[in-house]
Amino acid sequence: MTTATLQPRDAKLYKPEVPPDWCPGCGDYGVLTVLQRAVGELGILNENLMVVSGIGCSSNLPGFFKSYGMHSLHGRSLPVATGCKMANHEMTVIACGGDGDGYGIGQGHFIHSMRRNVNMTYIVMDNEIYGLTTGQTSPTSEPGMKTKSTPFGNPEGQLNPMALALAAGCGFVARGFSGDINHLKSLYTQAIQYPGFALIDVFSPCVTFNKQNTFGWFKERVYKLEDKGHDPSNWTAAMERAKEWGAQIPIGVLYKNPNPRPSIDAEDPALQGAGLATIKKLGLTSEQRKKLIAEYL
Amino acid sequence: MTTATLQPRDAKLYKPEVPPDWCPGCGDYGVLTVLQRAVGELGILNENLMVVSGIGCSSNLPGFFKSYGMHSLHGRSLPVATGCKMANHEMTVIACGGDGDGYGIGQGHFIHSMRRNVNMTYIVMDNEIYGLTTGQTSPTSEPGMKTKSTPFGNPEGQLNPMALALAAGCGFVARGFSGDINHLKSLYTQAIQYPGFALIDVFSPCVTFNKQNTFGWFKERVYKLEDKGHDPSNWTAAMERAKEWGAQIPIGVLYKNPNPRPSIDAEDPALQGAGLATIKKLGLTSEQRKKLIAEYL
Amino acid sequence: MANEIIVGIGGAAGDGGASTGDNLAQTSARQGLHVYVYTSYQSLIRGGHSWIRLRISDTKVTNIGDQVSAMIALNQDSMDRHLQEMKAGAICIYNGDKVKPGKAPEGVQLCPLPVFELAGKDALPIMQNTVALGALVGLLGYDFQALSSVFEHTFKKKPQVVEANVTAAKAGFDFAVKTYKKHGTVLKKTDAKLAMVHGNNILAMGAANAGCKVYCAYPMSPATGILHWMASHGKDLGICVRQVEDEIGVANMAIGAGQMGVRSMCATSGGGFALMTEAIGMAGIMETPVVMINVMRGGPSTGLPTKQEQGDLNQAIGASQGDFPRIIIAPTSIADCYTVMEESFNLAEKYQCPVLVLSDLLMSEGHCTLEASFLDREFKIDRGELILEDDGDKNYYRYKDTPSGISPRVIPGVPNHLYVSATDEHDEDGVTISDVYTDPITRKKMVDKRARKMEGVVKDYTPLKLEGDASSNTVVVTYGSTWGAASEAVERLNKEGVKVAHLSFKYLVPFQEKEAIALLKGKKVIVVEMNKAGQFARHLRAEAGITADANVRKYDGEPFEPKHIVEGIKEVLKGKNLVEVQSLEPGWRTPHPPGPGVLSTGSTH
Amino acid sequence: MANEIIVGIGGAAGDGGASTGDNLAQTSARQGLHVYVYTSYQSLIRGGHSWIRLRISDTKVTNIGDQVSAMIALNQDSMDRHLQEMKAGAICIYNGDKVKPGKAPEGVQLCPLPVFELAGKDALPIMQNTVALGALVGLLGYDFQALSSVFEHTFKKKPQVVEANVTAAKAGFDFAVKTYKKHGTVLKKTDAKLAMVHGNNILAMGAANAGCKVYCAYPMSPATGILHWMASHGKDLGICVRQVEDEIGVANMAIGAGQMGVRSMCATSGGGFALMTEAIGMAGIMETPVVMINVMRGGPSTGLPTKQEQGDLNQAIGASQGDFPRIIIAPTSIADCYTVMEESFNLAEKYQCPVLVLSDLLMSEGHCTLEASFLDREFKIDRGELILEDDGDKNYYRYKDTPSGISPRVIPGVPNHLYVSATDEHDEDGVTISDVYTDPITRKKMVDKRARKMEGVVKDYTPLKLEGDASSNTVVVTYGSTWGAASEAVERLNKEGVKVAHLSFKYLVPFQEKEAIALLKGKKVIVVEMNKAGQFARHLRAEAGITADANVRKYDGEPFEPKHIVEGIKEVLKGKNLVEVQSLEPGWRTPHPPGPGVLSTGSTH
Ligand SMILES: Cc1ncc(C[n+]2csc(CCOP(=O)(O)OP(=O)(O)O)c2C)c(N)n1
Ligand SMILES: Cc1ncc(C[n+]2csc(CCOP(=O)(O)OP(=O)(O)O)c2C)c(N)n1
Ligand code: SF4
Ligand code: SF4
Ligand SMILES: [Mg+2]
Ligand SMILES: [Mg+2]
Repeated sequence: MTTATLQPRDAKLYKPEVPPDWCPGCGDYGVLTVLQRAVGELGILNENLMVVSGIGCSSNLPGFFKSYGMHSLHGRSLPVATGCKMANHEMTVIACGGDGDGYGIGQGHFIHSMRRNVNMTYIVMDNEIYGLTTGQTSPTSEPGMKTKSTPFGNPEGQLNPMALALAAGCGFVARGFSGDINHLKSLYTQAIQYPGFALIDVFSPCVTFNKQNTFGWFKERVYKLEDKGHDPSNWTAAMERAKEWGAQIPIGVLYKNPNPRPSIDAEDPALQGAGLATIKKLGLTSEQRKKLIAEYL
Repeated sequence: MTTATLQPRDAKLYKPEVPPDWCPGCGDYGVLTVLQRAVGELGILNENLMVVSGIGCSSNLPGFFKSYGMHSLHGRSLPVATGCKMANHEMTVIACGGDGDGYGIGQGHFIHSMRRNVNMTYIVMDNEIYGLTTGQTSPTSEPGMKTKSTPFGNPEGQLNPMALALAAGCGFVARGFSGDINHLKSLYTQAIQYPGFALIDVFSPCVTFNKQNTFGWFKERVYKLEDKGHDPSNWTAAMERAKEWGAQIPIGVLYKNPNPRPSIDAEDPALQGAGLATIKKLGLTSEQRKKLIAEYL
Repeated sequence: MANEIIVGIGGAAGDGGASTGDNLAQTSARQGLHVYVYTSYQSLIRGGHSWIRLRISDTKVTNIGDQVSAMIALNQDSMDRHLQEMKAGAICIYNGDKVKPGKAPEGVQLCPLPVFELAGKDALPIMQNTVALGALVGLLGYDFQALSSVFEHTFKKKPQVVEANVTAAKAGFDFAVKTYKKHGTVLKKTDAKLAMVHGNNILAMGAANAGCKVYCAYPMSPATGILHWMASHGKDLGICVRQVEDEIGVANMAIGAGQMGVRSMCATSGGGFALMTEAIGMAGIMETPVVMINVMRGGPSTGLPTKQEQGDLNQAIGASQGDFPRIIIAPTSIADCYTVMEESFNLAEKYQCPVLVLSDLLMSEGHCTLEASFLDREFKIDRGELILEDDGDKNYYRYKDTPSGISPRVIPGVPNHLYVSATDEHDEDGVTISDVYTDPITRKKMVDKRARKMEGVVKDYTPLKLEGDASSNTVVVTYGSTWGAASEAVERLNKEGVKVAHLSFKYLVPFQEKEAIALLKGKKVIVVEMNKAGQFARHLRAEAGITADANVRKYDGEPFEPKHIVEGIKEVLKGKNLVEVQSLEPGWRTPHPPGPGVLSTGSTH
Repeated sequence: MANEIIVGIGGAAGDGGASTGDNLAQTSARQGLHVYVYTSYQSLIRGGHSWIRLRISDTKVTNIGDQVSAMIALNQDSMDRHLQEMKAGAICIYNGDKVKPGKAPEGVQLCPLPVFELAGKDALPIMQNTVALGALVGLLGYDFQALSSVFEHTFKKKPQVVEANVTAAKAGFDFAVKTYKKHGTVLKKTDAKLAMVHGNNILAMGAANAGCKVYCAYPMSPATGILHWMASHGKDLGICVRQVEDEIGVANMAIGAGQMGVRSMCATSGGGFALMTEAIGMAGIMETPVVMINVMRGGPSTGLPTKQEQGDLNQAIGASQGDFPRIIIAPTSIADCYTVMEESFNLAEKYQCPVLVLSDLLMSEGHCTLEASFLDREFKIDRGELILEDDGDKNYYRYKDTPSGISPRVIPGVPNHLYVSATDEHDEDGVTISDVYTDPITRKKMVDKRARKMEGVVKDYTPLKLEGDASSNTVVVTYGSTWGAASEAVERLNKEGVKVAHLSFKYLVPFQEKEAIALLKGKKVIVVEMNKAGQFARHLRAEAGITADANVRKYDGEPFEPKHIVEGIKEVLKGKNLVEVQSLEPGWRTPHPPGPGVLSTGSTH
């Protein structure tokens, strides 16, 4: 384990030679570029970063990001990332994926991860659609939206990830927009530095399958919480903002717990020293064995 | 399908000959007894009731309830019950189970079922512990609580099912206490009559494994929302109440949407006539086939 | 002898290759020609390369065939990849204004089209496809009318579009016929109109025709087409269709519906199926009829989501813990997908158990012609021992221990027959015995009862039958979709004088053990299948004690072509006992940036 | 000849039978006696019936044995159920003030105890157990000191409790010795002190001794004991222990940890394992070492959560879609659970794949004596080709195509060796190939590379060895925990002059095919296993082409006793080819209210 520099580094250092293969204009390009800038700004070395995704267009991100990475299973980025953090809590762990991945099939892990409060950042590229499977309704699709799986309109209610995150006790709840790069970067750096589970839902339009929630659609609607004097330490105010959807949709930090409860990895007795993965002498000592055996005698 | 009487019926009609085998004093006895009274009061015929549970002490309930029932898989009562309702929307479907079942392993279905809004009632016997597996921490266990899986204290945050239900768009959110039978009955009847997904979280103490959240503990803390002039049509007020935990814990209807959105089964084009399960002539008509084939020519 | 031409259409996603292929298929089908289509596509939403292969024949075709003899290159990349695959007699059509031909192999006719000139300078870029298609049908000797009628049908409501297309196509048609030699193969057309269908649509329509009333799914390639069909047709057909939050929800919902007495179904691919396995055990012990389709794709794990494999047999056999009755069926062709739906729902209800259907990408996303009369058939509906109304029986036991093991099933809602079905072991009345101290006697009785149900199943199957040279001592054995390429390979070998028979399995569990032994014992058995480990060969050995003498396997993502199997069998006959064949066409190898630290990741899963 | 006594202790849950059993076991183990304990319990938290069987012997015991020859009935129910199971020479101890004896079978000594008188009127009800235990050890000819030292040890911090127990026990001891005839069997005690362990604790401690650093689980019987052990010891041992929200989370977390380079493990039972299967495929294609335990119980589905079965072999073999390397091991005894942990972690890291361990309820919740020296052993740690620090290699490819198929693994955190592992098929550098048009060549190479890894595994196994009369032409074949009862059955048969050998399998995948063929070909093979379908017999046929000549199976929830196997084999030798044996003791049949509409449902799952 090498120690992180605190010197800002060039975003290019996080670009592998193979370029992303998302559709031209896909919102995920912005999400990726800003992430490269943000970790550079924080000076985190490539080898100290573990980026974990599920499956989806958005979940292809680790392949376009120069660090250690896992492109895991659909819906499972959070438990995989939690395993990574427990195994080596000295690394910076970033989980990412799509709205289907995180809020659909991954919903159970989503709620429990926030409750568990592992120190990691979770970026959801929320395009209100299933992109990779060519356009079916997602949990964040708007009611009535026509998709390949709902040709007569989506009959289900729309999931509100911000409200759920607040209700689940998440200490850092933010929303960004891939169309506003600089604003998004500051959300990333705050999230990574927050000592606990941090969620950033990013509006990242699918230009191919979601003809409803387009860049233009979001541009017309999003406003910055900072501009409205929102107090991110106020949970109730955050919940009120979380409910806004329609003509006005807030982006920015909805909630940041001013007194973060310690993250679970920070408190785990086994994670007080070096990362478990770096321990070289494995197995019980003779004393440990003798003590354990004594319990059975 | 026989039609439901509207005549109140005796609760005894819902008691099978085999008595429940929960531990003496278990909170689940109260939950069961009241349910028998409530369906009797509503005059629902046994054969028109489908009671679906998962796995857990609490999930044994259908075996002690005289109606059609499914004692399904751990965490899966909601999708199973949804399938039942779609197959025969004329029946009254009640899902039930424990806190581990519904809020732990079943968390994903929990959130999505509320979003989906199937017309059914969901009763969670919340004892803040895994009873059947002899006492491990559950999502609703209090932080610091010592259990067999957390002998040094539960390190995780406590899940707040009421807040989550509100955030997930549930139209009927209530909490009861197995130690207050009459109050609980009225929650049941309201929930069953509510035209959409209705959640009742019931404090149902595990007298064997949870030595912390006992009957006495709850008795000291619970207060009735009705007594405090709570307005169940006010979502924001409901959310404030939902956050209360400690010296004062509310029971009663936290939230009842005054303008319920139509349940998904009520709107599904396929569910406008008799229950699908009662249709006797199966298969496509010749005209239907010809029309479909024409698409391929 | 059949006359046939295999056409390859190459282009990038978004180039319109797919609709060009559809139009060609339709044009052919409207002249009574048989078509089989398989598309190798890059799982990118835009860009990338895709190669649509249409095998067109004047007799029935069962597979994708192997030698492309006409191609349309919609872009330079396609030209560069595929020209070298052509053999003498082939024609290669392309936009001469944009695409540079490579050096054509001996005897391959290069047919550049002056698209600018033919379509006019203002034409949309997509018109190059229409010009090329016109040229192709001209060189194939089609009536132009056949093509123009497709445009008329497709764009019924847009006469201008029809006109633009017809004009461009006609220009290509006339130019080509005037300028180039026609393709040497002449296809015999008829007046019959054939239906052009995808396997997924046939599975969906088959389910509808079998009375399926509840369909649940979570999108997953290559099964998503079933959901799309159901979603767009459910409203008209009275089928309740739900997209659920995950495959666990899907399976449990389908079972809940099945338990209530409707015919219910769900479909997914391998990874989603893994998530369904726990619920399959529930259907097993509750004795709930349900049909679950697993459309196999390249594994393991996310693997190759847009590629072909038959690698999920072990998973289907091992789905869920413990022993319980299940039926596993793998349709052998797109047409068989229809029949299998009829059979699956009947078996599921008759034997009150989950029926697992193993389709695969080749069939499900494959596209072929079928006779309309084959589809327009009323299915036999056998619901088994089902009680829909109160029959006055006051002693109803849901899990009655009967001689057949089948206990008459009452659908919830019927008075006086209340029961609770549990996933715990239970007695005849459904009362769980997991709570009693121990009851080895009831336990054994109930396990035996359930197991006994499976004894009758094989009698309901279509008996096994040797194809090819049935008298031969060498038998090629396949399962599921490999039937198509293998049956043709065997036919070719037979024609060459190589004596081989072919035995194709469709019913996997319970297995036609006795028949298999009768047909295979003492013969030289060559198992041909599309996976690395030889899952079917293992199954054959496990179920019938027959050890394959040799195996021909493919697991490179591309489906078997008859030639692979012919070669494989020849190698076997020369003495090899394991031949791992592979697709080696030059176009089928895409170099991509290598080197340390150079990462890229995948997409359509 | 071994001297042994099987003691049964019957009572309701909450009657304190379990601690009485523990005390007896401990008392015996402290005198160098060997003990094997199995408890049949009703899965109720309170009430119900439980029957603890302790087999006590002066030589090693491998199984629960079959004839109870001493019992303590803690309540009337126990007396009513079990008295008739006793044979001549047995003793039956009970509280004469409360329990009425039935008619004792010929030669069974009834030993009522005047508990009121002996323990005093004010004694806690639980003291009846202590009195009875005192009486029992008296009649077994134990030194009283051995028992009192156990009380002293157990209640170290509560001298009053020690005194109360010692007094009560002594009263029982003296009364019994004075009043009744001692048990006819005399056990030879020694000075050795044996450790009394549960299989689950041994699996957990084994993992710790093998260097496991991350353990995740979701509670599920009969695997929960591993979680409890880990939770209480992790803090001291530096193991990170997480109870996760479900088994999907568990498996994915364990794999995430394994990928980072720690030795990680998880455990569950069949239904939870079903939920883990998708992730197992991920570990397969990512080549992540991870150890996953499935403690089998009575299936299918929720089934019989507190009963024994070996029914999850198919599930382990079929876990997840497609082909990928996996190793499956079934320990054959509680002691072997320890060794298997050493082997599993080494194999997982050496071959970079998931190792699936099939334990079962009999071993995991079973309880037996082991030598302390056996446990106090440093494990060999072989981490395989693992790179923990930057080695200057600038051309590192995570999935390098090596001759062995094993690609050196770098743990994340090491500079200059960055890689992304994907569940999509990928090339040597980890770059996914699912996004390219098609790449059959790379695809085949990578599948072959992964498959090749498995070629070496068998060499790392302990070779197979015939037990019993190795020269015999009849071989009894078992897998996993059935070894215990079968080895004794074979020994008994050999003593009776029946020539049979025994071959026990522990390594299931990859299979010791060649060795199995060498040892079994041409012999009469009798497979003995604990399930209905004959999953292991099927596996043997599938992997080695050996068809069992006969099968002895049990699937009634209660474990094999040697007598069942002896009987079964005798039936086979008389000509049967399938013998389904069953536990028929009168106490093992609990009638419960039958009749229509009479429902009841189960509970400990
Ligand atoms: C278990 C499982 N089910 C289904 C799929 C198919 N699948 C792949 S990506 C995806 C959804 C993608 O949507 P989202 O997560 O929103 O990502 P996006 O493509 O929109 O970025 C699905 C359903 C899968 N890979 N695994
Ligand atoms: C897939 C699966 N995992 C684990 C279990 C074991 N299990 C049975 S019940 C239960 C938890 C019970 O807790 P809860 O749902 O709160 O019900 P309670 O017993 O407290 O009423 C668990 C973990 C199971 N049956 N299935
Ligand atoms: S399909 Fe949508 S989400 Fe996927 S890459 Fe294209 S634009 Fe982006
Ligand atoms: S263990 Fe707890 S929850 Fe279960 S029956 Fe007993 S008291 Fe009730
Ligand atoms: Mg999306
Ligand atoms: Mg509970």
